[in-house]
Amino acid sequence: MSATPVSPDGAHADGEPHGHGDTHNHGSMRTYLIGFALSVVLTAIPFWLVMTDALGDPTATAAAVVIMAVVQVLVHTMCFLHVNTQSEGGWTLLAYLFTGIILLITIAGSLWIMHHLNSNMMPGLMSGQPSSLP
Amino acid sequence: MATTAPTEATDPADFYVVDPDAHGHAHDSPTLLGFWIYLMSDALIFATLFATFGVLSSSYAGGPTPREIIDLPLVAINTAILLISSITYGFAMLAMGRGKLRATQAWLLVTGLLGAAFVSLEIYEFSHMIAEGATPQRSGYLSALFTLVGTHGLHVTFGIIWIVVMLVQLNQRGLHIENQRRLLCLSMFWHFLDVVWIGVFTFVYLLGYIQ
Amino acid sequence: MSETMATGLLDAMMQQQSIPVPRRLRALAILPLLVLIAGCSGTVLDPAGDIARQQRDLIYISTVLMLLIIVPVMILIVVFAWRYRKGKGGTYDPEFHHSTSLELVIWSAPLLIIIMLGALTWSSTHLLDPFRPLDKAQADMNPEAPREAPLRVQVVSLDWKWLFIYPEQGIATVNELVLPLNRQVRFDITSTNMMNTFYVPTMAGMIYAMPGMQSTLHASLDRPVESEGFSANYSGKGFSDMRFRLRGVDDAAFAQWVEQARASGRALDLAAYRVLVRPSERVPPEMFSSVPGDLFARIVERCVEPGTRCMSELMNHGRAEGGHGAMPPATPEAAPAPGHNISAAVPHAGMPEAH
Amino acid sequence: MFSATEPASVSEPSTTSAIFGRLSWDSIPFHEPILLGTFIVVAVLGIGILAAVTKYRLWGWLWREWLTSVDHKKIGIMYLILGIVMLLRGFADALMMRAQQAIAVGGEQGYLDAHHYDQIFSAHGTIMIFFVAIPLVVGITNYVMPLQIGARDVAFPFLNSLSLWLTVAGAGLVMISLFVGEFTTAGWLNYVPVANIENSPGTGPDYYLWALQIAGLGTTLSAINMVTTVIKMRAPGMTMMKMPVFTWTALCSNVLAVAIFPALTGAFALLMLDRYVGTNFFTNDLGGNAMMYWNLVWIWGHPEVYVLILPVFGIYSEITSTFSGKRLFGYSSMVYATVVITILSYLVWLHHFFTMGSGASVNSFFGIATMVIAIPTGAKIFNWLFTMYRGSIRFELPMMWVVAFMLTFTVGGMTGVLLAVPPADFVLHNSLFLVAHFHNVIIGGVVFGLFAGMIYWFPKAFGFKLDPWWGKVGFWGWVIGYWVAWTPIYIVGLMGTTRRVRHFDDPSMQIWFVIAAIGALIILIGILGFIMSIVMGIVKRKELADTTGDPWDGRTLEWATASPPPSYNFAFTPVVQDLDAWYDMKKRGHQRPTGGYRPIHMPRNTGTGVILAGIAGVLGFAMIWYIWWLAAVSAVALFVVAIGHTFNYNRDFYIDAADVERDERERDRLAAAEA
Repeated sequence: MSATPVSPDGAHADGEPHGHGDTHNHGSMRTYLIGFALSVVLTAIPFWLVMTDALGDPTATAAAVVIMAVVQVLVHTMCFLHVNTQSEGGWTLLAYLFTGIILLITIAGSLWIMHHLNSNMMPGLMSGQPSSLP
Repeated sequence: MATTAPTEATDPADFYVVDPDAHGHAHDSPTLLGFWIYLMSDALIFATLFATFGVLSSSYAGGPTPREIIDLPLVAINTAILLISSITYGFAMLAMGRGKLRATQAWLLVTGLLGAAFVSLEIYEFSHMIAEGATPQRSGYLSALFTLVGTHGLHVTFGIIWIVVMLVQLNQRGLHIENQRRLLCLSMFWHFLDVVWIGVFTFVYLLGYIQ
Repeated sequence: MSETMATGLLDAMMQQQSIPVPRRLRALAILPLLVLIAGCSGTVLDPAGDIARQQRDLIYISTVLMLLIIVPVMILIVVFAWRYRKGKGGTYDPEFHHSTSLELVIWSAPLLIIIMLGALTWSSTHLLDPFRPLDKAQADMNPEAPREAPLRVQVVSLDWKWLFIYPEQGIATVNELVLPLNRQVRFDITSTNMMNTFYVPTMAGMIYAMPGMQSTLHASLDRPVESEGFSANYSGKGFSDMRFRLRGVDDAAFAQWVEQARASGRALDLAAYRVLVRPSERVPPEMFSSVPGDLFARIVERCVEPGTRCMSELMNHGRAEGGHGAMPPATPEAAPAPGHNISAAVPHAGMPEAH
Repeated sequence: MFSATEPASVSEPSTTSAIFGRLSWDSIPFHEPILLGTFIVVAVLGIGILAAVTKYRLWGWLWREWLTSVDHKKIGIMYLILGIVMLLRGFADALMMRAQQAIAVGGEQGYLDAHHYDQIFSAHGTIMIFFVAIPLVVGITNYVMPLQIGARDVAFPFLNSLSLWLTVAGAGLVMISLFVGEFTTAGWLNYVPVANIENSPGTGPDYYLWALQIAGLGTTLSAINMVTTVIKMRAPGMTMMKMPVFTWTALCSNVLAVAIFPALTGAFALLMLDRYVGTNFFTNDLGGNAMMYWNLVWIWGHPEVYVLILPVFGIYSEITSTFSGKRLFGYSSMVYATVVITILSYLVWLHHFFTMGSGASVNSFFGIATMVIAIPTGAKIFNWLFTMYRGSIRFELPMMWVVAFMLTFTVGGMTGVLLAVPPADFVLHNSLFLVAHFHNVIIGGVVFGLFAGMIYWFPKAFGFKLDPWWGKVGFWGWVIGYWVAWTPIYIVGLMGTTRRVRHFDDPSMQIWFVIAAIGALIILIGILGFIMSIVMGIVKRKELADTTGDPWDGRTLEWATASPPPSYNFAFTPVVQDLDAWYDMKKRGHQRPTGGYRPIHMPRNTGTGVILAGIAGVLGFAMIWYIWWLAAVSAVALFVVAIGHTFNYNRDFYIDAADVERDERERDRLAAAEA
């Protein structure tokens, strides 16, 4: 419909190969299999940890589970969603990072605010939280 | 270059693309990027639901607690199904890349069936919980749980419908460039749902269970 | 107002160290807001309590700080717009579109103001936190010194009127708040249904009154006032007239008023509360001679009606089931007020009071 | 708990309720003279318009040229028409509130009871933000941005049409609520607990939720579309740092919209579940948490201000630069400032509920974060200031708006920073001071800029300028009216008066509200002046005509093409070499090709957008009134039409080279005739 961004010398600004259109983003058998294998491991371990209580400490288990979830999200992003610096001239990666930041702000910010509201105003009700009275 | 004085003789080619072919522009569709941005926006809807779930995650209001309602083996099976459906969708994409229509369709069908199995198990899980009195109306915690997990399930359902539509369209027109683009979008959608599910099984089920 | 003058004012302010601000400065601060004429009658600008006074002074200081940059900018806008209008003599330099030094000024001038304001914000927000007792600073410096306990007032926003419970005096009022002068008051605030804010502009800032929550506000009055308080947060049909009378009186008058309430003979029992909690508008002030000691706690915990379970009880159930197991049952605290509990049949849950 | 109002009389299931849900003759306010009068006026006008369209056989033209159009220029114009029509409705609400507050003092209760007054202030805020400000901003972006980047259309033309009609469907539901049922009484963000089913069992909050979910979907889709357009459709040579400032601000604004609307959609969806299914997200009992609703809507709410004002900052930048005859001072710092604001604006939402009691640390963090936004915003003001410096300023109407904006907005910025100081906010929160502050920023910032933009680009869209005399009436009406209307509100705010109050006890207040009401009437003159400037512009279009396509000696690419631009925007795609591309081209001795035209690939019109949005509107109406069968039917229809649309592969066509050549020759002929 219209031209892509082209730098003055006529080359594509976003460094995409010519003529291939937009259907180059298939990944390869290798990336899919690696991604799948890693995901299986990263799913099995947390389930095993929780179901057998292997660590014996809820906090440690929770930390391990969350870390593995984060790693697995990254694995999926790279191996299945093929987000990298090349795809769409890096815009998908930029959008992904921006969304990640906004997502963290939304969730962490909400939890932070609501935790303070609750602990300030339900002093007798929160889990052993004393009121914020200094 | 801003300071150069106007030259006497100027050529329209200095100002416009007079011969588009010479520039060799590929027809670069914005669809994939646009769909990606849509997915990012969808991810933020899930962020809202996750935040709400986090805030309400201990609002049992005297109702059932996570340990009383979570059936971890069932969740593990469901997780496995969804994960396998990711790789089968990947195989469909690889088949498409090689231009193999039948294989693409077959892998899509497998993916769709796995998706249907996932949704069925989720419906079973929900109906079981409701039968035990753990309804979405019972407490803030349950409202948030049903909504977050249900929204994901709804997305998977849409994915299945989309797969069905794509199977029909592949039958009609084969690996048309437009169909390829749609399959790529659907691929992102399907893998995206798997990413969301990682959050769901981690925060709702596993962390809920050890809370 | 020129920049040098404004800087001079800032210096004056810095020497002053903190509030109160000199009268001259106040007038200058309000000038651009065109409030000079209204300045004396405005309740926010005419406080009768220490907290409200500090808040007002903060408004003045911040305004002056910002005017340091706003005024020159506004003057420049007018000057440039006039001087560089087409064909009227101002130098035309179409290539003037970048100047590193100028950009440095552009970014750093607001930055400096914001740093000052930010520091002011950080300290004042902690100092004027409604949850913070007024004599906290002295208490920290000299923990042994005898302190007068604050007067406790429990505030409940109902649809659409205010209930004030004086737990130590064992009385309650509707839509009338009477406070002794020069004594710290601790308000514990909740609501039955809607979200409101408890707001007395002459005394202190506002804080939300929310169902199932207990918020706290510390304040004091230091001169006799007849004033009004209201909800600042829209809460439905009767919101506009959800007002209460505030009177600041000396100790003797306060004691006398308490006696008068005690003699009024109407008890705020369950039946009276049920009537009170029904939505109503424009309710005239009322008095109650006695009030159950646990009424406020039960309103917060949403278990006034016999047979309903209190929130803390429900939560402890959840926790006990949830795996921690070791959570002790809520410890009933002695009700600070004389009088009976609202329903002896219902087990008493933990009082949501801070210590 | 006792509820505020009597529960809805849920009648026994009957044939009527099976067919009409809770809709009945009682839902239509025959007994309320004001509403009935309004209804009759609207109905007569509507029938008149429909009759005229029928008489002059315009239905086909309307359908082919407008309703089904996917041309970004026509869609932009339709957005603007929607915004201006809804401005009249929202302003009527404002006048009613001003009149009520000016009258209702002491023993006098005024002419509006709480039920109506509460609906009016809720509707005023909802309409002004969602159906005036957003459509106007989106409309200008839609029209101008693709032209500025030298594109033929937006990235997804069909989606653009769908977005427009979804917004219209949402606006339609709000308008219907005036005559069938009621609008919400819970404020412009439909706050809980007022909007909980126990407290508001009527249709008001449901109208609100459905209207905004449908319109919000449109806004989100539109934002995705615009972001993709800027990224993918720029003319060759236009690198990011050679994009016009307006395009930059439009990009940031739409990125922000993509990021925040999910929070609003989520919050509204959860409230819908509470109201329809009986979940406990925001209820008072059973573990609900109403504060979470406030948290979520303000995660959307504060950045939304920047979604609106960033593109308007872009408009000011373009206008200042054009009319000062200079390149924008500090282009790159302007861009950085915009990007910084985009991110910072997401970090400040708590300042809308400092007084809820999150404690000193949380409050100071969000307070200081809020103030920090003043730094890039201040930098922007300085940049405009130094663009004027050593310029050659032509005080045509758009530039007058810019200067008025700079003077008005700085005051609004100052009161904003004041409100960001938490202890000051403790006395000013929810007071009329706050209301005056945000009207100061939204009128003095957004609205002034939208008028400046509409006047600036009007000749581009229609080929003639607006009538300048009436334009000045509009300008002075708004500027003087603004100050007369809002200065008293600042004052009563400092006197401790809170917002959303319909009756005051203190008689000393009355004078201020009377002055404010007079100010609102002066603003009315401003609105009428603007409308008259369009009417008189049409009447005098011959003498106000512009055949050059570049009436203001512009600097960006939209001025390189004809006015109004042909459907394909540019016969040949421009090649960009410098910032202010068109100015640069003119300086280098610009020449258009005179031959060698080629067929142009264009998207085909489609009625699917209108149809989908229409069905969505019906679905909303059915859900609001509990007409379950209709809801089910329309939900299925929505699906069928949407999926059916994907089976249409025939979505584009080529404009013949001969047609392009004819259009371009005609343009040359007109320009030559002028010269």
